[in-house]
Amino acid sequence: MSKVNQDSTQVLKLENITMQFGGVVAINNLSLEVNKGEIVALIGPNGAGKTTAFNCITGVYEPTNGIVYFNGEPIVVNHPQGKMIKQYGGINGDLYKDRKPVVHTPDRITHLGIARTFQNIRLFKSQTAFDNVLIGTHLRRTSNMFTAAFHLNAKEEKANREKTAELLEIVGLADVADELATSLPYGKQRRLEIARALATNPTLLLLDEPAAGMNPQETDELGEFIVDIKNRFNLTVFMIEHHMNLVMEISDRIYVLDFGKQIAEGTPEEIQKNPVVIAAYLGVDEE
Amino acid sequence: MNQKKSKKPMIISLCLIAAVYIGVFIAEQFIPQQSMLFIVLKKGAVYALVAVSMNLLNGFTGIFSLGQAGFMLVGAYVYGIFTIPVAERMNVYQYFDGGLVQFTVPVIIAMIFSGLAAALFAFLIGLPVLRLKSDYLAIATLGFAEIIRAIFQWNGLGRITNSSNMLNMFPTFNDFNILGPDGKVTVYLSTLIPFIMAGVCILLIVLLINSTYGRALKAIRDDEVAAEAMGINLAHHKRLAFCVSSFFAGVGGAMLAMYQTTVQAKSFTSAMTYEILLIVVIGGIGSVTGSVLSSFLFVACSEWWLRFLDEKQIIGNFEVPLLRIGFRMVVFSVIIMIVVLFFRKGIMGDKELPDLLSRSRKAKGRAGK
Amino acid sequence: MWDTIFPYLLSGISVGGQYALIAIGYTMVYGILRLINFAHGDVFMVSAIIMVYIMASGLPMWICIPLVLLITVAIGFLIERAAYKPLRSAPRMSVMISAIGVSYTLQNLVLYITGGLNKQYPTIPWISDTMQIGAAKTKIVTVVTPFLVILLVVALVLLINRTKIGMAMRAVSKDFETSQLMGIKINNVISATFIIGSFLAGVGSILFFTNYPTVIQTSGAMPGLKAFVAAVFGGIGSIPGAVIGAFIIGIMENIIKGLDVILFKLGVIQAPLGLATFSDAFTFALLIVILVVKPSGLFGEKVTDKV
Amino acid sequence: MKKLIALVLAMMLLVPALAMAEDVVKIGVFEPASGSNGAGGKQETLGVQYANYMNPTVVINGTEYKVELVIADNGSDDAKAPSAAQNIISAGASIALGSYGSSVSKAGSKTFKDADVPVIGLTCTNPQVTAGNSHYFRVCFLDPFQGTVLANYAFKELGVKTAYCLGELGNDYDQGLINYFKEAFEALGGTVIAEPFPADTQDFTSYLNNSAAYGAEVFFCPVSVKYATAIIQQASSQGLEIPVLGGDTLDNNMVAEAAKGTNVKVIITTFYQEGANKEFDDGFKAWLNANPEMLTNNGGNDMIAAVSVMGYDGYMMALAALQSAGTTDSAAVMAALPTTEIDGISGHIKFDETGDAIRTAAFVKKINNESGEWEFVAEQTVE
Repeated sequence: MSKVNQDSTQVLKLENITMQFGGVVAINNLSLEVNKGEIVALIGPNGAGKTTAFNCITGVYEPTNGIVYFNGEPIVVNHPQGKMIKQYGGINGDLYKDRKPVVHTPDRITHLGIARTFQNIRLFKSQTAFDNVLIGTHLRRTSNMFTAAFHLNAKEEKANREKTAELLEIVGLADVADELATSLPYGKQRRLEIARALATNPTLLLLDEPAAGMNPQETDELGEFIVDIKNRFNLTVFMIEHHMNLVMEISDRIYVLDFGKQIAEGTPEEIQKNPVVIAAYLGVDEE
Repeated sequence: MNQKKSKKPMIISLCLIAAVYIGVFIAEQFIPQQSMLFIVLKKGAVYALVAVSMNLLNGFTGIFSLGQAGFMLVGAYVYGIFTIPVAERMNVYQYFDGGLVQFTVPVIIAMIFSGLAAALFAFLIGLPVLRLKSDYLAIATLGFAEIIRAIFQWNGLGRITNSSNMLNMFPTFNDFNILGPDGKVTVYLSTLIPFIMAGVCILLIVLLINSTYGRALKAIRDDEVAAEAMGINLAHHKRLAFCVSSFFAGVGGAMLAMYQTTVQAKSFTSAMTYEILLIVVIGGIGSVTGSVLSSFLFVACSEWWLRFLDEKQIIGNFEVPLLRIGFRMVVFSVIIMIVVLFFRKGIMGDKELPDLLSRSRKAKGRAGK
Repeated sequence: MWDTIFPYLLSGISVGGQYALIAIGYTMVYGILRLINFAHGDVFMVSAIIMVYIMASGLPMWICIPLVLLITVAIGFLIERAAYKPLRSAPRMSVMISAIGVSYTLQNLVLYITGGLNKQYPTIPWISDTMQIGAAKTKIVTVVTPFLVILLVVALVLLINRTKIGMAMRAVSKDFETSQLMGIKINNVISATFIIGSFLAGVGSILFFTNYPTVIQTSGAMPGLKAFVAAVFGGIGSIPGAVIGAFIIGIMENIIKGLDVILFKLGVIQAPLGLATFSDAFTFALLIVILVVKPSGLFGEKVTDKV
Repeated sequence: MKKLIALVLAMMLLVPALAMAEDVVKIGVFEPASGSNGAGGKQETLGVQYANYMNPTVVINGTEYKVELVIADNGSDDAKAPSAAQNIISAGASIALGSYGSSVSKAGSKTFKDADVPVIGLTCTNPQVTAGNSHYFRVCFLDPFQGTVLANYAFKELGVKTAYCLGELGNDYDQGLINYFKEAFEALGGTVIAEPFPADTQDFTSYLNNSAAYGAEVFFCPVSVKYATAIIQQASSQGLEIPVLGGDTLDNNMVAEAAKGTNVKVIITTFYQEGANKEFDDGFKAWLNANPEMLTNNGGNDMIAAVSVMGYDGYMMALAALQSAGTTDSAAVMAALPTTEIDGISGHIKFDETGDAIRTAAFVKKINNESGEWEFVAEQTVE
């Protein structure tokens, strides 16, 4: 972090984020914060807009309205424009009118220190586990095309390879480093995605359903693993998850989303007791 | 960890390549120059470079570009414009009072100019085009190649490009032969030099592919969204691949000019791009070795080994049916369709020469180092 | 002034109508398979070659024309079955390469059959006759083309909106996988698309080569590319878009060819600039402009990728 | 993979046998059989084949040699020219003939030069083909000559003042001839408007409109057969009233066929007029009619194209050069060529110092719109 703001503990802040696809409102006026060192979970039934929120944070989508701050700096600012002005049904449409829209591309945002994993695993399929992680180190390079091609960056390359080996060791994939990424079992692919995200040196890690498709034992291990890497790399973690046991066990705070709207916020205990959440969510879900 | 294991195949591959070069040199000294072998080797070397440069885009970056002929055209023209001897310019630019350019530069410099000019065109074209998705990009690059062709043929630029007329009289491969005092050739280099030129360029491409940039390009090919999430700037890297590929296509164009001994914009059509694309496909999309091998195979088949299909053949008293002009190309296209449909991986898939020689597939992970 | 421009407009409308018939094939195939069928222009050319040979056999005209259309349709159908169907699950690039391969094969096959010589397209009575419109003289086919195109397009739109197969086509182009799950026989729909596309290319081929009666193996390449550009221009997947795009491109192209004259007559330039050099390139410049400014074309729908 | 490498290596070692039977001499035929000039190239090849049929052997230095033709298709494409030329060279030809189309001739030129194989150009009329080349000779007249003849004919005989010229982009023949026509025509006091059209154009209607809009009185299009037929047909349907003027490429039965039954006046210059040598005409026609394949290559009928005559004369010239060289060695043949002379079907042929045949006359012909045949108009000379 180069700049320290007055509220240095607030790593991520969403302000009045609305995402509208044509007539469909995927996220409706969502505001939330994630503080330094926390593990925060975003939960909600399928189709509640959780992944869309991630996509707005990481610059994949331009939100229709609202601001995303990272370490106090606005990284995404937008307000309804063009034909969205007519279609927009949000309540804070005029709130950011006078602000210039800024939407960083996903790679810029990763540069700033936000790394993510994907709900439907997106590994580089033709490459080995090792290379998948190694690619994550590319953005912090100091070499240019020529120095890289002529191997004048040998020192950096060596350091990156060592770092990659270390990361694979940490996620427990050192033995399969030379396997093709897509030939790994599901659980290992998820860990590999995390290792790859870590290779970009993030300060904030966004995990999109890291436990999807895992059995209870694997899920337990994953929980420990997330806490472990959080401490080891001094991270802040923001995750989407359906496994309630995992969420309740490791989260410091939880946000609940339903039909694009935030319906509750609080510690795991508060959420468990919250009647709105129980009605809208826990009652429906089989978990 | 297993870095030592991967060294050996590398060394064997390098030895094999060195052996090929020595073989070419020896062959050139002893086999009569009239042999079709040399035409095949020269043209094959040119096509190998162009195919590898196309593979860098289509195979390694996943950008389906069909602009190759356009960039080759730029390269070929720039080479011609800068190397036609001043004394010959009056003759070549006969309708344009000898043209505007009235100096020459050494061949190597002209080739670098060729590459740079092609890269510059690529940069300008890339600005609008690279944002497009796969097939739109293909058709847009194809269109650009046609536009470039029209620009170079335009009368208004005649004093530079000689309009649509031919450029010739510039140094060709045969001018690399070393002549004795009596004007007779003492050392033949007309095949070795193109091999070296193409070899150096392909080596540069291979080095780039094996660097951190190459990995980034492959990441883009595999999954753009994930690559971008890993902090890889798509626009920057795509542009880079596009310009580098075009640079070498431009150099390849200059070499094609040397091979052909003449340059004329009308021969750089989309058919040429398709031909190169098919070479890449036959060799294996994503394999440099494959592109090189299939270039030589393709050229040898089309120019030499299958030529007999175009002529009447009489074995004993039996006249082989079907053989006449055009049959060669029919056979050829059928072979290509079979490869495209049933052997989609081509000759090499995405493997390289060292991978073939190393026993364990695992060595691949770090073969680059 | 009008007298100067009119002949170019006339040529443009005629050639535009012929491009339109090819463009529909492109746009329909793209709408369903997301494939640029590079071989479509060559089907158009092959249709003309078949006409040349069938007419030479001495059959009467009223048998020849339906027969040629039938064979053209069969070729379109076979190409899809042989070269695209096996690659249904392959990456898009493979299918496109296969399309280029088919195009290459068709051209070489025709080269072999004709011996590389250009063939004279047979004269079809009535539409080949010359007529006078205002100051310009032209073949009747020039005038007939736009009307025939509109008639065929109306019929096609009715087919797509009113029939069961039309509904299936619309469903498949919206969502390939889901419509498969809904029990639509995807292969039949795709075949139907190729059949319609080839049929229209066959009709286009008759009109085009009646006007420009020289057929050679490369005859289909340029009209094919231009028709594709027209399809993109109008918004790929949209049939009225393709037709309007084709007319615009046909007219613009001919105006460019005559631009020197028009400027000359207006006194803007003293000597020709050789702008006709750019008559083909202009089409592509237009394509790139439209792709950059409005990638979905005039009437296309915007698609967002799901992450 | 190993098998493949083995195969490649085996093929590479298969260098074509260069040693040939004692008593065979080979003559290369470097002609297009496909592409835009395929039709003309085939007719030119026919002339050579007929000459070979009539004169299958040659006596060189007391030994009788069988003459074998090595026919290589250059596809009317500059990019294919070097390998086609190399094909002829590697077959061991002592001399080569060709090509139809000046561009390809130039494109193949260097390959022949580097191998010391002389070439006799048959109908490539662009001056650059032979200029500065000691190995390239030519039996036909040149474009500056032909262009002047055409300009004079148009200005003086047809009495026109404005000419519209249309040539294919990137075709040296078209552009060269138009250029010389323009020089001569403007020197006479006429006005010339020249436009190019891109390769593979099929729609010429707009160019025809252009010619009318410019007020041209003659439409000069020295283009390949493929384009010429299209232009004439479209000219007919658009009711073009001015005459179409062309060079030697239009001297083709397909062009005549296209103009048959129309009102388009077509006037051209060429090398030979059917009927000038009855013995040759009858022999050639009989030979064509006896070979269905040859007849097809000639465009389906037995009309004699001037390029076939040039092919015949070129072949005879090659034989004469072989005889005077007294050996089949290509370098010796090249040395003998400048002093070789023959009395060909198209007249006496003798080379000047650049290697061009000295010609002072061209035939002007026009198409009879009713019969679809060429008619002799005049023999035009320029001093």
